[in-house]
Amino acid sequence: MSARYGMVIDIDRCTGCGSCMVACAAENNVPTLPKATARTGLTPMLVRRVSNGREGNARRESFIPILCMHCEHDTPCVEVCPQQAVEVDKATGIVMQMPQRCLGCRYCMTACPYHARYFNWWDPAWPAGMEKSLNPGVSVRMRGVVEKCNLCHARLHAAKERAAAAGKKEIDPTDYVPACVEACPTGAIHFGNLADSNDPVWQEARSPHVFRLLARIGTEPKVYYKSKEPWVRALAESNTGNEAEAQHG
Amino acid sequence: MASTAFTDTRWIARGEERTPLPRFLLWLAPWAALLAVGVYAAGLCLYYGLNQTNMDNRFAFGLWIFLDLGIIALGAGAFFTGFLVYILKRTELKSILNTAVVVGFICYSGAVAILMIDVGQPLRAWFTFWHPNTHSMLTEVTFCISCYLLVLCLEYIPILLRNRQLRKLPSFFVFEHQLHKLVPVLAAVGTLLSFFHQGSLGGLYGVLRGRPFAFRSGFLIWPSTFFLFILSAIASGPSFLMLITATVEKVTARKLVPPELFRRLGFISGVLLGIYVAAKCVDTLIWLNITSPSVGFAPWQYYMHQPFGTPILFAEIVVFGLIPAFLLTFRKTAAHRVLLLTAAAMACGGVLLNRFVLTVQTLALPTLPFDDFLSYTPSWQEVASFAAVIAYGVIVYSLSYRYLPLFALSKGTDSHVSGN
Amino acid sequence: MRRHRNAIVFAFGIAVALFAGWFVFPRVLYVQKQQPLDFLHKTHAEKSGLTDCGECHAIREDGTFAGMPAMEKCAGCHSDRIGDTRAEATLVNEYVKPGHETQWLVYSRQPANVWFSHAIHVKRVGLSCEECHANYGGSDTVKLYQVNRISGYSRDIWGHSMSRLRRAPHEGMKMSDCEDCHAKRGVEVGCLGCHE
Amino acid sequence: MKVTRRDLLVWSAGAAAGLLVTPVPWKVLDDVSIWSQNWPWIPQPARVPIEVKQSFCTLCPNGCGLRVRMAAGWPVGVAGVTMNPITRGALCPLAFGAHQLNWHPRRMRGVRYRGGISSWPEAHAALTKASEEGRTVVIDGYPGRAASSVLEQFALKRGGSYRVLFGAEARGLRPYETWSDVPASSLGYDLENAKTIVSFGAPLLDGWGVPGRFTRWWAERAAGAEDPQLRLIQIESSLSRTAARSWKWISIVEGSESTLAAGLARVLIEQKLVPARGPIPAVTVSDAAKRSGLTTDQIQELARTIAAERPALAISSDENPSIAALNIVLGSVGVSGGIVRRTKNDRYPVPAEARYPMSRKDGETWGTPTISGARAVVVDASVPWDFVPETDAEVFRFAAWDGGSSKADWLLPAPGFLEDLTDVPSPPSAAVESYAVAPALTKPTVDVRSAAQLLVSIDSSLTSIDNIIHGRCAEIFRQRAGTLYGREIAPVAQIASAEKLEEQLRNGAVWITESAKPAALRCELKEWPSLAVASQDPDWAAAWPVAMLPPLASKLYSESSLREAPARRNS
Repeated sequence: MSARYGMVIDIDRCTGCGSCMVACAAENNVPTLPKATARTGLTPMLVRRVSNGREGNARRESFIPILCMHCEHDTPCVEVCPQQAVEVDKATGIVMQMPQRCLGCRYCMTACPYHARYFNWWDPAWPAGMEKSLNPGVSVRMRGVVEKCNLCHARLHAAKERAAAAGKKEIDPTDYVPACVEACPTGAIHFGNLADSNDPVWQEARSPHVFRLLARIGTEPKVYYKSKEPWVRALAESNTGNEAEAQHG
Repeated sequence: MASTAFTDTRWIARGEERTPLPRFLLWLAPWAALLAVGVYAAGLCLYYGLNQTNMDNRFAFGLWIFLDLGIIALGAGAFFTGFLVYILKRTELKSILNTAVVVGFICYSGAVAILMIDVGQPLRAWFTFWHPNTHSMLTEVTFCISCYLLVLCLEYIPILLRNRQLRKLPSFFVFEHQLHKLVPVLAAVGTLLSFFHQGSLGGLYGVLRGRPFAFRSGFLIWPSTFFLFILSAIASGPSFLMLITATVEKVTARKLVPPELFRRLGFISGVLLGIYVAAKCVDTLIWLNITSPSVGFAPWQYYMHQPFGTPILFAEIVVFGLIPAFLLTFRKTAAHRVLLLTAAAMACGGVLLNRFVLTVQTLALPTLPFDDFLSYTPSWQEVASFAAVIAYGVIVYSLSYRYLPLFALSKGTDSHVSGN
Repeated sequence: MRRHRNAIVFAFGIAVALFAGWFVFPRVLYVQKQQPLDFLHKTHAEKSGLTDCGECHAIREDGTFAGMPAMEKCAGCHSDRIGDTRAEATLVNEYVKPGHETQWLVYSRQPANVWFSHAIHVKRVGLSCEECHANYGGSDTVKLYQVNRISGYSRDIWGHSMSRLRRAPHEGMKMSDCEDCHAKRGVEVGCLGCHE
Repeated sequence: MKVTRRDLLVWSAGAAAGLLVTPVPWKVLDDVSIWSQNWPWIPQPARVPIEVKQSFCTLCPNGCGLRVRMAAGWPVGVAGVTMNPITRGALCPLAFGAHQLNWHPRRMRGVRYRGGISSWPEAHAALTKASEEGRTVVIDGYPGRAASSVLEQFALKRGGSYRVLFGAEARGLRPYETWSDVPASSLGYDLENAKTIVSFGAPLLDGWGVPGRFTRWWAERAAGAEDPQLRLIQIESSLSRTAARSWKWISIVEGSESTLAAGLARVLIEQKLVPARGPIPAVTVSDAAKRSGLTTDQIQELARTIAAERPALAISSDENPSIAALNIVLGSVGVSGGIVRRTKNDRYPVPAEARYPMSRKDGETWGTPTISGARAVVVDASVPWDFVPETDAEVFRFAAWDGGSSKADWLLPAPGFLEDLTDVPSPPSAAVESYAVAPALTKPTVDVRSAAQLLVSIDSSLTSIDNIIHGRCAEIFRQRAGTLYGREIAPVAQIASAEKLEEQLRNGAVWITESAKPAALRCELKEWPSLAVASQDPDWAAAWPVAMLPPLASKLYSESSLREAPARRNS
């Protein structure tokens, strides 16, 4: 019963096209207005560009999609929230953010080392009529609260409901796929149950070239990354950023 | 009739001389204007949301949190003086007690007001009391600060009721008298609450596992910053009271407290600051050599981004720590009023610097290997709200000084303070 | 009298507050609204034999709940006037014939951020409709619909009792009511188990 | 009895104390919090069931298969169709937000004439009058559709001309058309069978061709591998996203692509790395080195790398004869893994009345073509907004979105995303022929007409789009070739009737022919072509004919430094 949903993201396959970002925003009713900046926008899924810091033909660049890592252990944001607006779901391992409970203190944002949490600085708004294009499964968040990736929870709801209607207790795994996973044109994002040794993602998370960001902090993120390029792994494990000139993404 | 309209002598304590009302109003006017601008700015933030500030997703805490941490540290003088007077029976500090309560009240109410603007959904802030997450340092802070603010109100009311006119109401007089008996209890409760929230404010950052710059190992559930914050707050509190009193003495050109009181406060401040500096050094060494490297962060990388180089650490520990500690503690330097006050100012500055480093530098430093070092400049709305708290403090203090017997004890006209 | 004047005035203050709080306040807080049609569940159950709630309030194939039936369903029988009540005339003339949908006021309407699956509760767990909705299907009156001026919720979410102390078992659909039932049954769902 | 101030105070104290044991403070506190969770000015999605429908994206000529989630008749989400053999479920980033385009603030909401407000009847009358008075030129940006056929019929009937504006992928094929007499619209890139792909600045991983086709292929065969099965060599002045993810990135001086291609050809021939084919370029290796900023060693090394694993296919970012000639030297034209002919017909395989491509007149550039001697110019909505012909004629510009200032006399609101029925011919870069029908899934949010619809209403003797689609479906059935990818995969030969085929096609199925016969393309090149090239559009979204990016896309691009939203298309 108890699943541990997680991802393995193949960085080598990511071309930085941003399909996952747009699909995520559309799925989760991220408002199109007002225009924000790289520091105030709502990007539960954010592809960042990194480089090996060299110049000329020796330069290599990669793209690293950053989303909530769904930390399993000592989850930084869960511990700090004063009013239980964040929790690690027992049944799925998803780190859940509840905008309706949130008071917008932003303590969780300072706690998250991945910068995967976003604050609604503005009232959400759409050009006239565009509210008809909102995804019915996801409620719109109000201004003044924190939001982040909930692993497309509306899709999990729909899958549960379909399973219940069909008289099944468990959801069909193929029925629950987050929007970013579905959107990736190169199939770089693999999603699955990390607690199920039959799941391909379980296997993949244990394959070579797999790493996690800031693994040494000890929060056991459930989003894994994979790259065959040594400089990408070196950069991710350096924690210092000095070996590679970092590009803000 | 016309002459009484411009005077308020019947509200001023008997035997006290105060500047004429028009002059007093003139003094208040700029502060009131500043307060009005700040209230307008705060209104903008409440009405339009926090997009009025320059905070952002990475710099989720800004000027306001620094302000909160700073003034709550400086406001620690209130509980600590109460603790010294009522629990440790250091009665020689009584004359500063009323000022301590007023300053504490100002600092805490100002901090709570700013917090209410700082949260995105103030209407739902009470959820913390209804659905508290007991593991969160912020819950601890919220509970303790709210309760302590209540305590401060209760401590402030007796002072308020000693106003010449209000005393005339017999029931108020009785009320005040009864309340006064409570004061030692309040002081004890306040001390307990304050120890906790001063500590929790430190813990607020110390528990941030994801921010190795702030993260500290500690004792049981409390990171070391928990204890360092208590120490630094009680070390700077008396210094801040001293500074306030000295400023009031300067502005009013009066001697309000006996000079040996300053030396007493300075000595307390100095000794505690010394202990704090020692503890801070040990903590820094443990953090740089054990805590931080164990999660893969080399200490030097915290100080490679200007202007947050090692000089800031040096300034925090030596310039604004060790030096004022010496100046405040040693009889020779402490006897010199200018040196004493300078040292007190440095001690307060040191605590503010510490709070600044913990709030701002923590957020500015990168955590992911491909992060940037960020900077942030507060918007005018943030600055104005900040300034409004200072203006509010000046106004409340000025009014209290004018109409309430803040330093009455020194003149021997008050008999209630010790509760008999 | 003079000696107790303060106490009397104080008590008077309390009395006024109590009256205002318990009797005036609910009347100010809630606005009564009229349902578009006088629909009687009992009549339909008796006359047309529609006894299964799911006949009109269906769960769709994908598990979503259809809620109020479409006018199409009503038109199945009411294509022309069956009785001679005013409501019947309204139904046929204003809804069935022009093909307009009825804007029912839903007593148990939850806000947009709540995700409640009838399929899970009814189909998988096997709860009866009455468990939460009481026997409204057997009612022969149109229940009064009251809306909270501040929150915009139906009064049935809080329950009719202002104190929430002496309310019927089915009364109230606040989050705490869901939680109580879940706790009673040992069901553990996270926040997003019921929120979207 | 006199009520004193003190009484009031005591009464208030009593009332305050009493109020605490009434619901008032607590209920108000609760309700106010609930109010803050349901602010009435924040829109919430409708409570309606979701229906999933299939269609195709017609915002650019790649025609990707879409799975559209619909609620209350409006699209609420877009995803790819995994069954579609061309895209294999992939879409470009813009598609995922395209369902919001119809409410874009810059949606054309009404007919405008020279800056003023006008109406459809007036536009109808004006075009009728103009087309009767003189020649009418019709410009199409998405040839091969049923609508294109209508546009061409109209132009030819009125003694005018029908012209086509091609995208970068098709323009890259134009040199082969000149050398082989096979129209560029019948040619394609056989990416799947190439072992080495040398891209001269073509954004292969960034919006070139059908988005899903190459990126998926590359991800499976090349991504991250030290020695990939598909070697992607990117020759580009800057580290583009394609360059960043390529197997090898060769940084050269901007604009030296054609010289470098000639230099590479020279090395290949002189060092006998390939069998001698085609002419020898005049450019020497040292010329190429000087021009491109590489060393002669680097060029020779590059030539050897290219020749090592063949078929090796060179792809230009725009029309570039020198790069096309390099393909001839490499033997990559008319072979599997090279430039192939996707159909043996030089016309559309099913009845296509349109004859294309239109030829570009000498000296005419794509940016500012001149059209002289015409009375009216009709510009279809598929033509990029910034394509403005220089003409004295009355210009009728159809567009769904207003891209800014325009010299057109008439601005006519065209159907937006999924608002009208259209068919989807083979994508311009495809190696195999395909056909699909994109049903309209949603009603227009404003009063719109497509150019073809207006022309049919002017001249009722024109075949309607619906009828052309019907005819094309019948023709596919008649030929009994290819496979239909619908709910299941079925060879056309196994489909019972033309009606069944048409029904499936109209519900989102796609028809694909068998793979092309490469031998059917033979190019003859006497001498090395000119090194001059048309200026390139550096804008990554140049292939995007729509004036507007989907709001979420433009917003997210500005909120991340992932890629700059093109300034002129920024909403």
